[in-house]
Amino acid sequence: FTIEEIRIRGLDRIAEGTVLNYLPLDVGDELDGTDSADAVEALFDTGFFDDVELLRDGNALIIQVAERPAIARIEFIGNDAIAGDRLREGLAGAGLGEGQSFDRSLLATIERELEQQYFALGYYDIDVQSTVSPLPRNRVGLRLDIEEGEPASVQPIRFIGNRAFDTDELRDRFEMGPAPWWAFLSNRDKYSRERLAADLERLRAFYRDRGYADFDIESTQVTISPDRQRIHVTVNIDEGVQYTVGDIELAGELIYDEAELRPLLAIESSEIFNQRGITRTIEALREKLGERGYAFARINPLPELREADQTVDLTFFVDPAERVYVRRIRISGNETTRDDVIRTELRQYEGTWLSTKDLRDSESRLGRMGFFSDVRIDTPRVPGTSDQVDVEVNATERLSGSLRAGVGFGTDQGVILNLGIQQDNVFGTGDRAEFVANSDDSDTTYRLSYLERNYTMSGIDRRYAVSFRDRDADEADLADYGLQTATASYGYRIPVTSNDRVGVDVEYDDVSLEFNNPSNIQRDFETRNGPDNTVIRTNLSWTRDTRNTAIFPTAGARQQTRLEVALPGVSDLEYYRLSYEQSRYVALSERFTLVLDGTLSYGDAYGEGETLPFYENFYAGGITTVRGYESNSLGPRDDNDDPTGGNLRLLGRAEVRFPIAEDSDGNNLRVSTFVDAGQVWDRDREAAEGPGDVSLSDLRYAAGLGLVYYSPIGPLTMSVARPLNDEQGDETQFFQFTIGAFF
Amino acid sequence: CSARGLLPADESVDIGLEAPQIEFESLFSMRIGQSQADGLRLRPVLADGALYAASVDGRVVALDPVSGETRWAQDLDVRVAGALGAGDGLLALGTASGEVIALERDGGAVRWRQSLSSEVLAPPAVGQASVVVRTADGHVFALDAVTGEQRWLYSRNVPALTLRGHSSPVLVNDGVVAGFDNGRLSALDLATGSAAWESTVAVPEGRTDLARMVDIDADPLVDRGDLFAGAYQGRVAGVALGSGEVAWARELSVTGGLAVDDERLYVTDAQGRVWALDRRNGASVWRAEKLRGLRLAAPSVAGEYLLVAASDGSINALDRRNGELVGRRTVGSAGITVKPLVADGRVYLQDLAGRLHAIGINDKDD
Amino acid sequence: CAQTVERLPILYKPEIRQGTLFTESAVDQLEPGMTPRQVRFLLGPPTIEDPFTEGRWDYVYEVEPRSTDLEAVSRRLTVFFENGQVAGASGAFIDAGHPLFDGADQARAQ
Amino acid sequence: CASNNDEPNELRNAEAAAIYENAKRAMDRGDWQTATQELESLQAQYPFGIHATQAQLDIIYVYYRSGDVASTVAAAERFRRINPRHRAVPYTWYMQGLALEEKNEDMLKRWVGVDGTLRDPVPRRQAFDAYTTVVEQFPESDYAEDARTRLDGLFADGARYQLSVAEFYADRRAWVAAARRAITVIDEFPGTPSVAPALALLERAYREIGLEDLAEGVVAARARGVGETDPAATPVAPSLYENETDVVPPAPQGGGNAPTGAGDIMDM
Repeated sequence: FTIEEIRIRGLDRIAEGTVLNYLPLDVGDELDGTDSADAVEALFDTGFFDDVELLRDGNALIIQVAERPAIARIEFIGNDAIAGDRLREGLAGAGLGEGQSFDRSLLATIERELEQQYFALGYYDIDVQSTVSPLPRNRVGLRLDIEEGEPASVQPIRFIGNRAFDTDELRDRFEMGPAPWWAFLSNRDKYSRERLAADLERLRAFYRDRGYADFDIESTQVTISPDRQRIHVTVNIDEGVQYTVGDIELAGELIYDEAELRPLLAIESSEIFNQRGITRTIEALREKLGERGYAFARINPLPELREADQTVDLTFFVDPAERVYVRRIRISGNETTRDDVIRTELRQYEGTWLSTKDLRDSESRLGRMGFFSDVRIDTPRVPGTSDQVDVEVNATERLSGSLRAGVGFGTDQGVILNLGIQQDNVFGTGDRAEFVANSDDSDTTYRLSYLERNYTMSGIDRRYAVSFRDRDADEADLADYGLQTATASYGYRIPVTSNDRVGVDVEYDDVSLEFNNPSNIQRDFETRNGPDNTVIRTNLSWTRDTRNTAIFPTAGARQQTRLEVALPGVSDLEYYRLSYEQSRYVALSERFTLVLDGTLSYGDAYGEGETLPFYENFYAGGITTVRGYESNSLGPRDDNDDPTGGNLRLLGRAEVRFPIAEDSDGNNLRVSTFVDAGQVWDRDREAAEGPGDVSLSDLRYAAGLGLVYYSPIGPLTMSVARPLNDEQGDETQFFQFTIGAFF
Repeated sequence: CSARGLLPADESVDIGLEAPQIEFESLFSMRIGQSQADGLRLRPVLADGALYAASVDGRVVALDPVSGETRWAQDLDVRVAGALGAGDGLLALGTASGEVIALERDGGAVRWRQSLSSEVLAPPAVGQASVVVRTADGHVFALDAVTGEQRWLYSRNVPALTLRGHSSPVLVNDGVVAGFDNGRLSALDLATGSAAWESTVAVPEGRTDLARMVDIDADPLVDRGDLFAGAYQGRVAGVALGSGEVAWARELSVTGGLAVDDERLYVTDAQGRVWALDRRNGASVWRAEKLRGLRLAAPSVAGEYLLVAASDGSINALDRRNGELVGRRTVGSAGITVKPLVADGRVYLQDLAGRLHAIGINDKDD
Repeated sequence: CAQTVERLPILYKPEIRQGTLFTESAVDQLEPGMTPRQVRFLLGPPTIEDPFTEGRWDYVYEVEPRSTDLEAVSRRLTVFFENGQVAGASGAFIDAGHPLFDGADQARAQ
Repeated sequence: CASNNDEPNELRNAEAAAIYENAKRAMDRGDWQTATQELESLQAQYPFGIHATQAQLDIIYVYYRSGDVASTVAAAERFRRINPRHRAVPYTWYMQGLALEEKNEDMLKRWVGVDGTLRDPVPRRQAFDAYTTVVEQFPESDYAEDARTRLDGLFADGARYQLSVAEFYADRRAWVAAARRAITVIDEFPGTPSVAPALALLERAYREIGLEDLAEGVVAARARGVGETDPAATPVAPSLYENETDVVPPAPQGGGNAPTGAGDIMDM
């Protein structure tokens, strides 16, 4: 019959409109057997109803439904290992949550979901009881009583058949195993199949790297004690014999001639067979081929084992596949940064063959710009072609600019009031603009600086800065004098190789001093040069930067040699300052990075000046140089026992840095254990007290824990350090930190 | 339902005992060696008039069964995991590093040693000129008793997660029956190792690896043509030794073990209950709940009593007819996990602390 | 004074590499009647497909060493198709001996 | 379970209506924060009531006005999933397009005249797809007209982006890359104002590469009128910079269900 009207009965919470939406029938349709079956099925699919019936009243279609109750609330009792809302998230993940329609079959899925979450933490002994209580308005409340029991912990791993290496050495290869007492947070002793698989892989690599070419894990047994408290893992291995490398061949289409590829081999004949050498060789060969556009080259090593004399002959078969060309370079994710600012840093052009080396250089160059939190370059194939790819550069921008006004506190600088507008990426042009007003106990500085990136097409940057500084030295525990300096500088940064840059700047410096109770050093400076001096300095710097990113780099190094010379004739004072700085980053593992910093600075007068002006002295001590010692407190002191700094400074720092939080916040926070060293000497002035001649034994050392956090309101640095060889008279400082200030 | 874990071994349960009918009297008790971890199976054996026992740190002793006086002692530099099997004039033990060692019964000299593929966590079966050893990776090795040469190897795959420990093979005439971790039994020809039959005691059910564990860790029992076996979280079954056909089976989770007399099969289950079933059809005769919550070792029949050792270091006697607890004594501080060895009125127990106890049973009323 | 700095020798300018690297040996195997797919497999993807001319692929390979010590290269090759097959070619490595060498095409290519 | 359904239907509707009222008032006040909370709580407590559908519709508008692009898109998709044949579906596509189009724009950038088209092209391409759905699947909806003009605007923006990349390569004398990008503008963005400069750039690139005959071809093409854009054809794309966003119509009130639905949703 044709439907003239549709009426729905039994609706309680669900709106009629919603039901009509899902109903495949409309007023005026012809209704026959199959349609009604589809209608019923469609309504059941919505999951809202326990029962659906189609009735006929004349030409009206009556739809009789029995609504399923909705879950009003879910309560967890007895869950201490996993918080309630984490459990709720898990359930929501499986499509169960408040507001969902409820039916008996859901109970089993709810219990299974909870068990999964607990098994993941090693609680194999869990028991879940669920009770359903009806609530008004056709809703139900769900109560889940959880008895967690004890988590099962993994016992020391057992190895059978290990003759070449003893069990402890093999256990070190495993991440899973009994947790040492101090690692109370770690879940090392929780069993997980993936982790065991990864451990077994590491074991294979361990043996394969030590010549056991046909090492084999025969079987692994995972057993649990009846009281489910202990998990035992037994690994049965057959070590086989230790192989040395026989002769090595290069076969297939080499693209280069063999002589050029031989040096890339990371494994030689008669060396102990090792997988790492083979993998590194493959990497090196792939990169070499990538430089000629063979981005999809395949290198497979074909080992032939000769049991008789325990040697392995290796043939590296090279299949370059086709040379691959770049159709288009697509840049995305750059909400503020202009497209060309990113494209300039890319060494790869469109329309030519893809060089993997260029892509890698481009990735670290973008990383070093400092205003991207993550740069990813992928090369998807152009659909329908085997020789063309697009290069997709996805750069996620970091909060590169910050309008910062606030109060900071630094143990070195006391209360810091600062107002700073700093934008690393001014309107996406890549330029860096900075206006800072910063005052603390001892210093008030105003600085305005601008760096124009890619001022010329070939990548020369231009920079200029104006700053005014008023220092009351006494407040900074230095000698008792006041210093006002006004400086202006203008210059260029010129790329001289792909990683090296030369900086050339001219700086005008106007210094005026007033002495309240000058020490002998200041007195004789004033007698010779008077309180006010102007200097025109040229600053030359050579910087080589191969870091893979600016924020917490894990590879590469940054070195800078810097020479500041006051130009004779036009400057009242004639002196120069020379410094060499280097920081090197070595990735110990994905999480741990070793940072080695070193600085050597020397300054002296030339011409008829005798010494480096005292206010240009180098200082050491404090959070930016040698932690654990009071700011600027190291080195010689003047007659009223204030540190004077010196004209020779040596600093060193070794740090192991690692993130503690895995979550997103993890990548702008690092904790580190460090050893700092440093000292300042005054070569030519007869200091009242302090190390006259330079000897490394004067170096002061300190060790401790540090923290660096790029918080939204600015960089926060903190450190606790214990001086190791402080001597009488050194002012040490255990806890130092700065927040919201520039360092 | 996920079987609840048992109480940890050290927690003792106070068991109300009305009028004890029998007295346990300690005859002698001595330390063999260091205490051992749970999950290993070190039990004493009696062979032609001498009592032999081994400890986890590799010390093997031969004692006078009555006085406990040491006849000889031998120190092997191994971690013993499954001991002792005795037969054909030799003793056999298995180590944690996958080795089997055979010693001469008189004097204890090492006859031969053989490395196998994995840990040996239960005593080898010795007899009919063979030493049959089960290893933790699901293999069964048959070695020649005289030379230790490997005659054959039979293996079954091991599920992803199994219960710690495994059962010992049981020698029958020119054959051996072995229980595996996948809940199945295999009967193997002693000469060739080929499987005469394979039968299923329990089938893994449930969603998680944990719920699907059905290890046959309790030693199967052969008695007059009948074979009995029990699986964890599975069933207890009566099987025809000849054909492997399952005569009867009952839902029961077995971690302790089995004992049998002419009418009844006694089982200690995972919850610490002791069952008596009619050996012909598995019908339950009685069930003792008194020791519930303790982890019970395999029971032994001694006269009219059924002796059950428990994880609280106690030996308990139940009346075989009705399961009444008639005697109880705490033997040592450490738990006992192996079947009591009963011989002419004396009971020998080895506890986890590496001590051997000999107990006499005297009936109150005779 | 940036312009003066621009010309300083020490200023590093990376090389510019453009177009499809086609080799003499590949061009030698070019013969009439080949399909576009075969040409592409032989020489690589065409550098320029002019929107206003049909049946013509232009290959360009250009290397400008600038501050690097690579040797400069500048190669042109034009391939003509008629109803889906190679009909002629002109430019690099197409000398008299080449089957596709045809005076007229040379003229058209100039 | 025995649902003791004593509360009459109307009482519950009244509660839902009350919450919906303060949501409406908050929207009128432009207080998007409270409006969002009210609408979200309405959907949670009365997930299937009459107001729920209306709330799901209004929340798209509220998210858009509060500038939360991701939530606007999510809310639009959720509405279409729950009410696949609802009368307001074209509206949800239109709002999705609007939110994506203005993804990287904000007052500061606009005030300084930062040209959004030289930035991340991906959101604008998604907006283009959303508007295309409105124009192709709901041609007679009252948003199709405005969507069509915005399509042209985005099309022209896309062309300008490609042209800027071509000019980038030309500035660096990478003539092959410049030529290829110019060809992209000509092939894929016909009729846009960027075609003319692209032709000039292509001609220069051909000459620099030494393909004189192709350069002549370009000159001939220009003579044939390729690249001329008759002002009538391309409507002045209502570039986003001038007009205020309140030109955007709020969610259709009482956006009842599919045209054939029985009666309007609100007076159920």
